[in-house]
Amino acid sequence: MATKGVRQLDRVIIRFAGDSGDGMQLTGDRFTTETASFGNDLSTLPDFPAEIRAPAGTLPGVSAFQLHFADHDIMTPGDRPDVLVAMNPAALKANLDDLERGADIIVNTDEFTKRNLTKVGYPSNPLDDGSLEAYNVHPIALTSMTVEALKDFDISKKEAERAKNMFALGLLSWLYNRPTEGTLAFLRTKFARSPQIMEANVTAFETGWSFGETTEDFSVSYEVKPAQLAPGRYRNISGNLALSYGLVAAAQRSGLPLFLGSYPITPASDILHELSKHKRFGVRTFQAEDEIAAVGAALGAAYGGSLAVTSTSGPGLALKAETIGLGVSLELPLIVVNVQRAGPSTGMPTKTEQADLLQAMFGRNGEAPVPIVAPRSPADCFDTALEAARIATTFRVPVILLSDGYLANGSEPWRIPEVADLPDLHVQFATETNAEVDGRATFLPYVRDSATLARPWALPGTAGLEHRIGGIEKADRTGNISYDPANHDFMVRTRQAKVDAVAATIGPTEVEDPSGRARVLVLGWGSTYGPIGAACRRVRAAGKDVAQAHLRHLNPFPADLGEVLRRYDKVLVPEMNLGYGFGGQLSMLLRAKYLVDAVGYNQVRGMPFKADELAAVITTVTEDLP
Amino acid sequence: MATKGVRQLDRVIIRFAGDSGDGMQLTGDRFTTETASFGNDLSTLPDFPAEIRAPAGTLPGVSAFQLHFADHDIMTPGDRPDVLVAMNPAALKANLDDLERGADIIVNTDEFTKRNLTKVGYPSNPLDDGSLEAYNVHPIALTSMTVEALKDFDISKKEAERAKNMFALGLLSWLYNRPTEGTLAFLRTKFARSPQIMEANVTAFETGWSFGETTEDFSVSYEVKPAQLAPGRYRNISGNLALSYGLVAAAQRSGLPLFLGSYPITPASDILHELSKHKRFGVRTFQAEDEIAAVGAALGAAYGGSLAVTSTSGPGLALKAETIGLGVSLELPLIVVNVQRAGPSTGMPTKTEQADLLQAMFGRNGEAPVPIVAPRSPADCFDTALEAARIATTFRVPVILLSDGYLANGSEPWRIPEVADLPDLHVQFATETNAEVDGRATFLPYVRDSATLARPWALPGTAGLEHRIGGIEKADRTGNISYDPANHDFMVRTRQAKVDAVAATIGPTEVEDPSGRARVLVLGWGSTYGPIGAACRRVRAAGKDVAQAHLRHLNPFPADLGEVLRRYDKVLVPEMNLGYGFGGQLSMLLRAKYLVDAVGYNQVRGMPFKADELAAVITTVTEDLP
Amino acid sequence: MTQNFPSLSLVPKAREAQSAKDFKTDQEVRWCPGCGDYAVLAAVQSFMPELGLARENIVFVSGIGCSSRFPYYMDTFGMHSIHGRAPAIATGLAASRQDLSVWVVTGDGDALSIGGNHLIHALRRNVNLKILLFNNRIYGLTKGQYSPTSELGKITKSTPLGSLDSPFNPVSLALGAEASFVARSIDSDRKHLTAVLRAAAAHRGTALVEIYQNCNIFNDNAFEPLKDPATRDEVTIRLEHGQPITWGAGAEHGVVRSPDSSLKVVETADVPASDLVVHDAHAMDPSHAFDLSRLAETSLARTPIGVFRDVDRPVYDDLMREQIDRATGTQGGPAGEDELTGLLAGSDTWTVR
Amino acid sequence: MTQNFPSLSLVPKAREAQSAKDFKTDQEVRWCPGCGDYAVLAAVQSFMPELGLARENIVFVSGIGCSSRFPYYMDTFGMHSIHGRAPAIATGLAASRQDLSVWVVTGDGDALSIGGNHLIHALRRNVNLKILLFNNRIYGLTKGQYSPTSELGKITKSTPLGSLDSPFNPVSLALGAEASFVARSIDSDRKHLTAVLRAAAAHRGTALVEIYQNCNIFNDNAFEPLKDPATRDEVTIRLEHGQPITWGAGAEHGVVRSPDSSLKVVETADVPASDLVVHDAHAMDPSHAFDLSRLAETSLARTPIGVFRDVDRPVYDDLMREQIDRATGTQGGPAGEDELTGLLAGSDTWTVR
Ligand SMILES: Cc1ncc(C[n+]2csc(CCOP(=O)(O)OP(=O)(O)O)c2C)c(N)n1
Ligand SMILES: Cc1ncc(C[n+]2csc(CCOP(=O)(O)OP(=O)(O)O)c2C)c(N)n1
Ligand code: SF4
Ligand code: SF4
Ligand SMILES: [Mg+2]
Ligand SMILES: [Mg+2]
Repeated sequence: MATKGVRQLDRVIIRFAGDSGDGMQLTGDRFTTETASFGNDLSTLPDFPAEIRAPAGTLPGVSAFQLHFADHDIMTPGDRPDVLVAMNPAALKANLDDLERGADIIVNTDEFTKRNLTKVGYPSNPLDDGSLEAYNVHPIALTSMTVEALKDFDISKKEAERAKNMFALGLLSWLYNRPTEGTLAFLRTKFARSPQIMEANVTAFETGWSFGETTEDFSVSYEVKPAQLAPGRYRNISGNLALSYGLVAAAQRSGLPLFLGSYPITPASDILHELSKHKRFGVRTFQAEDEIAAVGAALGAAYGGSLAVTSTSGPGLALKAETIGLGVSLELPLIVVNVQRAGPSTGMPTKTEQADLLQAMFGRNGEAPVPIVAPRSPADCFDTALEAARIATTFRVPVILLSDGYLANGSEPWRIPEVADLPDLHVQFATETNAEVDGRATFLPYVRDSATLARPWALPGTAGLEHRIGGIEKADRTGNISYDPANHDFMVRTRQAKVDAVAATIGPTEVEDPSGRARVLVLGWGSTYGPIGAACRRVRAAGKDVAQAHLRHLNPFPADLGEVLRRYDKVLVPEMNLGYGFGGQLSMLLRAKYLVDAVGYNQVRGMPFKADELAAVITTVTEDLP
Repeated sequence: MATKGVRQLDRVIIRFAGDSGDGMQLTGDRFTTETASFGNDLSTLPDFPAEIRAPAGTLPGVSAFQLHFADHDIMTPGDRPDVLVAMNPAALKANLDDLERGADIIVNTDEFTKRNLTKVGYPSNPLDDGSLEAYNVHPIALTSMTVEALKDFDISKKEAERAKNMFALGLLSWLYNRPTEGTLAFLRTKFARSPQIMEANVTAFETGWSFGETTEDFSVSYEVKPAQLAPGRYRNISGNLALSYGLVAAAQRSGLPLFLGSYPITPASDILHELSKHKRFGVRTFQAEDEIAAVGAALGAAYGGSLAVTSTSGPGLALKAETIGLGVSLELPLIVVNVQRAGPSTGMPTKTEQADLLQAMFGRNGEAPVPIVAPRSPADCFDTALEAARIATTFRVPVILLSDGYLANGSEPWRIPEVADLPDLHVQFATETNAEVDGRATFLPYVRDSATLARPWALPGTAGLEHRIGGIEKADRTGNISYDPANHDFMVRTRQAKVDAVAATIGPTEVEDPSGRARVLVLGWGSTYGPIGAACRRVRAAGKDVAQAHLRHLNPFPADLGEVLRRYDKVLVPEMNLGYGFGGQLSMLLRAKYLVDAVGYNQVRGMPFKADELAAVITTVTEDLP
Repeated sequence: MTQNFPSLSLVPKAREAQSAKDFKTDQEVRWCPGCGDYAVLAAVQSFMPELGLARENIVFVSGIGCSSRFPYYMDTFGMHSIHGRAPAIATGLAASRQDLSVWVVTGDGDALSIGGNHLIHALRRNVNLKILLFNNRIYGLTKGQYSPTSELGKITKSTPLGSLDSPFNPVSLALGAEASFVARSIDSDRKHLTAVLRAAAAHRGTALVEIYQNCNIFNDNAFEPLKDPATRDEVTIRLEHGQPITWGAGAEHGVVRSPDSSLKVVETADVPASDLVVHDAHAMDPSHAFDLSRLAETSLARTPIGVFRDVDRPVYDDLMREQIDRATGTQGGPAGEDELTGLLAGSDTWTVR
Repeated sequence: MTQNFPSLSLVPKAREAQSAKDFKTDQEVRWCPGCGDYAVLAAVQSFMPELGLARENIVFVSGIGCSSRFPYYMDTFGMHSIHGRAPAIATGLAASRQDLSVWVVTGDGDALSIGGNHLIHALRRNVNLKILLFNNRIYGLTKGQYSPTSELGKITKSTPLGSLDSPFNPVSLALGAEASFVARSIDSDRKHLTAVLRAAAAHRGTALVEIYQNCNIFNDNAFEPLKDPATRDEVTIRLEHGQPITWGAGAEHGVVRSPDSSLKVVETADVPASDLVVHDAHAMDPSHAFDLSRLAETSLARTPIGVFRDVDRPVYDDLMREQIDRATGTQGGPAGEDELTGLLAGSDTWTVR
């Protein structure tokens, strides 16, 4: 068959949407992998309901996967899809509002039955009633064409129908000239145990590809050239995977065995799943009876000398509060990974939010300060995990790492680091007595390192270092129980001072201000990095000046942060939280600490910010300056 | 016997100190009751170790009770005792530093044995070595005199010795001309089951009294006239008792049955103990298996229409976080009493602190705002409980009440209110459908009152109002599960707006500024009211101007607070917490909210501030003004 | 249709006859097609009218999990709470409201993992709750991790090399926790399930009903031996009070007591009928029920279903009410304003004029 | 003096002979004079040398309560953690450190109230832990509220009219939770307690030892019938594996099995010796041990002590280690830097030049 013409594009945003049972996440994943291996820059946004399979054909049952890919460096999964693949009327209805006029819509006409239309409240068929006029609609009988293509296979009709996502993937792969070997190899492995199903899927995929070449509906196909990223070897990676790898790497770089205590919870469970595979690396994973036991076991392992981690989401962090407080009092290293989701309470488990910052800061009884770090992008989860491990082991303190649902499931290209280039995290365990008491060499568990204020990490099994620690207030140096007023005051101050001392080990705030003339600083943390960055680019492209800085360290802040903030006439802090009436959770901390009139831009919609929207906000702030 | 001369005093501070087993708390309690019934104003401070009976004669085993009483209105248990009763060397050593030179020290010489002195590290006997020269020491063989007095009783030596605290009480009662009938009646009831012991105690008490009259060591006795408090009927009351009574009263004034779900924890347990006595008032108390079950059961009872309460201390509040978040999402009334103690972790369970404010504000996943109130004095716990009940039932929201260890166990005179004068707290349950859906009258659980934003409280058992609620995000009005982005944003904002709406129902900030010329405002919350007030009096007495305001409502703040703060050149916020490096927990909220440079004065010593110390700080701040 | 349940005598009766339809809400049921939860929902909805209770006096409280969505589908009062805490919440409700029929819906993870403590304490207290434990031996909602009832060596997302911990036997655990009523049934056996629900409703105190439930997405066919017509008679032991314990198509298997007290499986033909153990659900000593619970094999090679234990013992909320009634009854009704005045004043007062 | 404990073969041995004194710390013991905790502490300190373990490889982990102060008095490694969580913390420690002997000290409130879930899950998993549960049937540290082992109707600070909930029988609960080792002893019987500690130490997996402990301040003489020379022989049933279960000064009481499987108390003189139930601590089926647990009366009119059950079943930490050894062993030691590089890269990479 003659290949059609190829048109060049610099970027495309595609959204796959269908029923929970339609395999949209898989389709999106595969398309992403193809795109990654082609060398585009990319960013993804899976978006699915909390139900495993919500009722077929309903709005709550729609599962979607969005992918933004480009020939240049991009920062977000995109605001508005250029192409929507809608597997049924519900998928069309749920996503239409996000499309710009002129967007392409590929619909599976087979599902546009009277019954399905009624289910989602379409009074008439939008494919016929002219309501989609503004769009470029490609009506395709995806299901029946798939079934037709598979009619010679010895599989049930249901099984044949299920392959329609591969037909769609084949079509899209053709449309954007994606490499296909990876997907074919993937299908062969995935369905290795049922060769009929495997062949059916391969055939569906290939039929979809051929359909693209043949049909008149698509007159050209598109190409998006590989992106000129920094040289190196790349892979596509999601946040939860990057975080898991970061922990494995931290274990190896520290020489400590990795121990994960966890209780499944969306969207953190994949960290447990991933780490449970890595027994080759000596990783121990413990699925506990609840979150309290999970963090308890991790603390026990930390006491025993493991690089101890517990992973959870908001409700689980609440449950772990008391034990994290014990960790603060015991001064043991512990990494607490909190993959934030929309709250309060059960909230919207599969949707993202950044509303646990203040919980992480203050959600424990008494004054129990812990360092807090947050990754800015899926791949950055790797580095942030290493940083959390560094702080925890150096300062002997629980560290909270705040990821979120978007980072967890979203993905982007990652330049694979050289292991030897990763930070050296080796720790020094106590091996000797460190004091003399009544003329006898003795080990005192609360004698501190003068720089870090860390106390010794003395492992059970070290002869001569037998000692007892506990959650009751303890005397300085000896660690014995003490109710002495002055000692308590001193210990509370010391634990705070130790956390504050982390600031001396982190770099200054990095501000991006290409023109050097910006009067407005946009400051963020966590997963808003992409949208804020993209928005700033747009604002600058429109000829305005704006500076951007993004915090990895939320507690303590970089030492120079106050000074940086004061350099600007206005500080804008976009956050996916409301901040309890204080204008945002980070805003609140900044205002309290630096008395800077930081202004929040706040949304809790369970979805990342749209770059466009942020650009508009930034523009307004810039223009409103006196 | 001829009565000695009587000298008038305007105020006295006495501290009883002894071994945990010496009955110092009882002795203090009795002396307080005598003093109360005499009509003095008073304020008490019990201070005891976490161990039930720490080893005899050791410093950690010292248990103390301080009482300040006066012929005028006083605000604190006093900084430095005028009289120390020291039952053993440990009690002397542990308390000596708190005495002003010239203070009276009554010591039990029988306990100043070589062995006991060594136990606490006295190289020589302080009673002999001149080290107490600066004080007025009264060495009395309390134990042997008691044993001697009881030699004819058919009780063991140990039992006789145990009565020495009554000997001491008798002596002190003589010294300050306290009425004794109450104590005698008390002893008769307490030991009703063992008449020998009862008589022994009565005899010891009377012998102590007579000893005072006889001994040459005391040449005069003292009198502190009754205080001219506001007219009314008074009783002495501790914070936990007042709080319990406040809850019983709130139940009666609201017409709701009271339900307490609790798990014992120091210093909150007495609320459970007290309420468990009041079955006559229909009070149900449920000792749960843990704090999570305790708050869960309370929430269940709230759903069923009870005035539901859970009581705990810091570590328990941490455990309740997730369930409180559910309460926020369900929008049900719930009172969470947190009697703060020194933390973090187990901390110092019997010592006071104010370090759970930020935990109360932010210690839950997602944005889960709750109103917060705090009593300022033991008696004020009564009113604050009523206020918590008012807010919870009016706004259908969990309310956190922050008491602390000092308020819980400290006591003061309380003007007994007329029940009819207490606020009317009657609530309106939903009884009818409130919407029309598809032409059918329907009950929608999340339709709101336009003023309070409260949703209807529709009790199981109300026909036609069947509905389902849950912790997943819910659609406005219907309460059905909803993952709609705009709805979530709306609901998060609405829950915050509802809490903010409480501000419209509370009075303006009350500022005490007698001269009207103050440039410094001292702002506090909770149990620091007494020391701050006393300090301000001293500062004013020294001719300086200072204003004082004290917050009962920590969330939301009174609507005029920002304006009030801005009226002053300096705002000083003394708190018994450090504020995580933000200058104090309340300070932090004020700074963030109002961008006012509130300055903290912070201590975490497990003890209330001393008025003297605060006065010095305030004076310095006043003098440092430009 | 409606029966008399003395255990529910404090709960108001329905004014009109009810049908299953009356218990259905307008909410779309959001379980996977084919999920066993549908069958249980249908069974409960059809059973409810039998109770003859005012619908508004029935409350379903659940935790979190697929099964815990249950309350949204019951047109009664309902609360979908948080993970593991439903027994605690329901305890507060039941202990403060004698006029309600309170049901708890929970899963194997919800009830036995995070909620284990609340469950055993509810059983110990014997609060008036009916607890339906949907056991699919997997975490459904979080997409397939092993649960405390998964078999040892189970390969799941979180245990790619197989799980390391032996499961609970929920019936044994409940009996160890002093449960006064414990039963087991199967999602697919509507008749049996209904009979068990009936017995649970008739029990005053906490009733735990374990329901084997198929999760066709993450643990499909977990209970197939009990469902497959080819095997089910061979492996299912239907316990009936007062009847000898036998099973098999021709009742050819039975149990006798071996000297070490455990039960020995025999062929009924080989032993005198009088040797066969007769089921006594009302035995005060839980030993018998416990022995029966141990007949179950995790592999389902043998599984007793039905009511293991059903005995009367003091009920927490009844005792609580009695204490209050006694306190308030002695002086004619609960204390009023005067008595409150007295309470506030206490015994040591003084007056300032 | 030191014995051979194959269960502890992975724990390094002491280099020198030890005595009880070696296990005492310099900390003042802060229990009330007369508290039963002193006796247990002394028994444990004198027993420890028998294990012959390097002191630094022994860890005591406790929760919160009077009893939980225990670790401060043992000159080993130790952690006084938070209320109820010691089994969870100890699980993480034991599962990550095969070379340690890990002991948990807990109270009836700590283990059975707030910590109930961790306890039953530790038992189910069979982690290598020795759990000493000091049961004084009261909350000591918080000054005397009733606990989950207090008898029904108990009058305490929080239950002035009597408690409303029937207690747990900790042995029954543990058996219902699949415990592989359960025993009971008494603070005052040093010899018996030591024997039970020895058996617990010899057990691989979780061992639960319930120790009746007198709280002379808030629940004095709670176990007096078992201690008073006038009554103790009459009410204490000393279980010994392989021996007929008899008690009384002249072994005049015994038990036979009644047809409903519960145990019937008889006079030994009245029945043939062969009818007397013989104790089998190693029976795989827990029914026998459960039956014995039910012989206990809350009133202490009859109380079995000793080892109820002691069987081998898979040990969580052993299995975990095996999985890791298998994974790392196949390719000679755990994965190194190269393999990490491979992991990070995965299978789909591309290169930008
Ligand atoms: C505090 C908390 N931890 C974890 C979760 C995540 N979570 C939701 S349901 C569930 C387990 C579900 O298993 P099960 O109770 O067996 O119910 P099923 O879905 O199988 O019916 C978990 C771990 C949560 N919602 N809350
Ligand atoms: C989270 C938490 N809740 C409650 C407490 C208070 N508390 C301390 S010990 C204890 C119970 C002690 O009883 P038990 O475990 O039987 O130990 P005992 O003192 O009797 O030895 C309680 C409720 C606490 N320390 N932490
Ligand atoms: S995941 Fe399993 S349990 Fe959950 S709804 Fe689907 S089939 Fe049912
Ligand atoms: S209160 Fe009881 S258990 Fe606690 S130390 Fe005193 S006697 Fe022992
Ligand atoms: Mg399940
Ligand atoms: Mg106890």
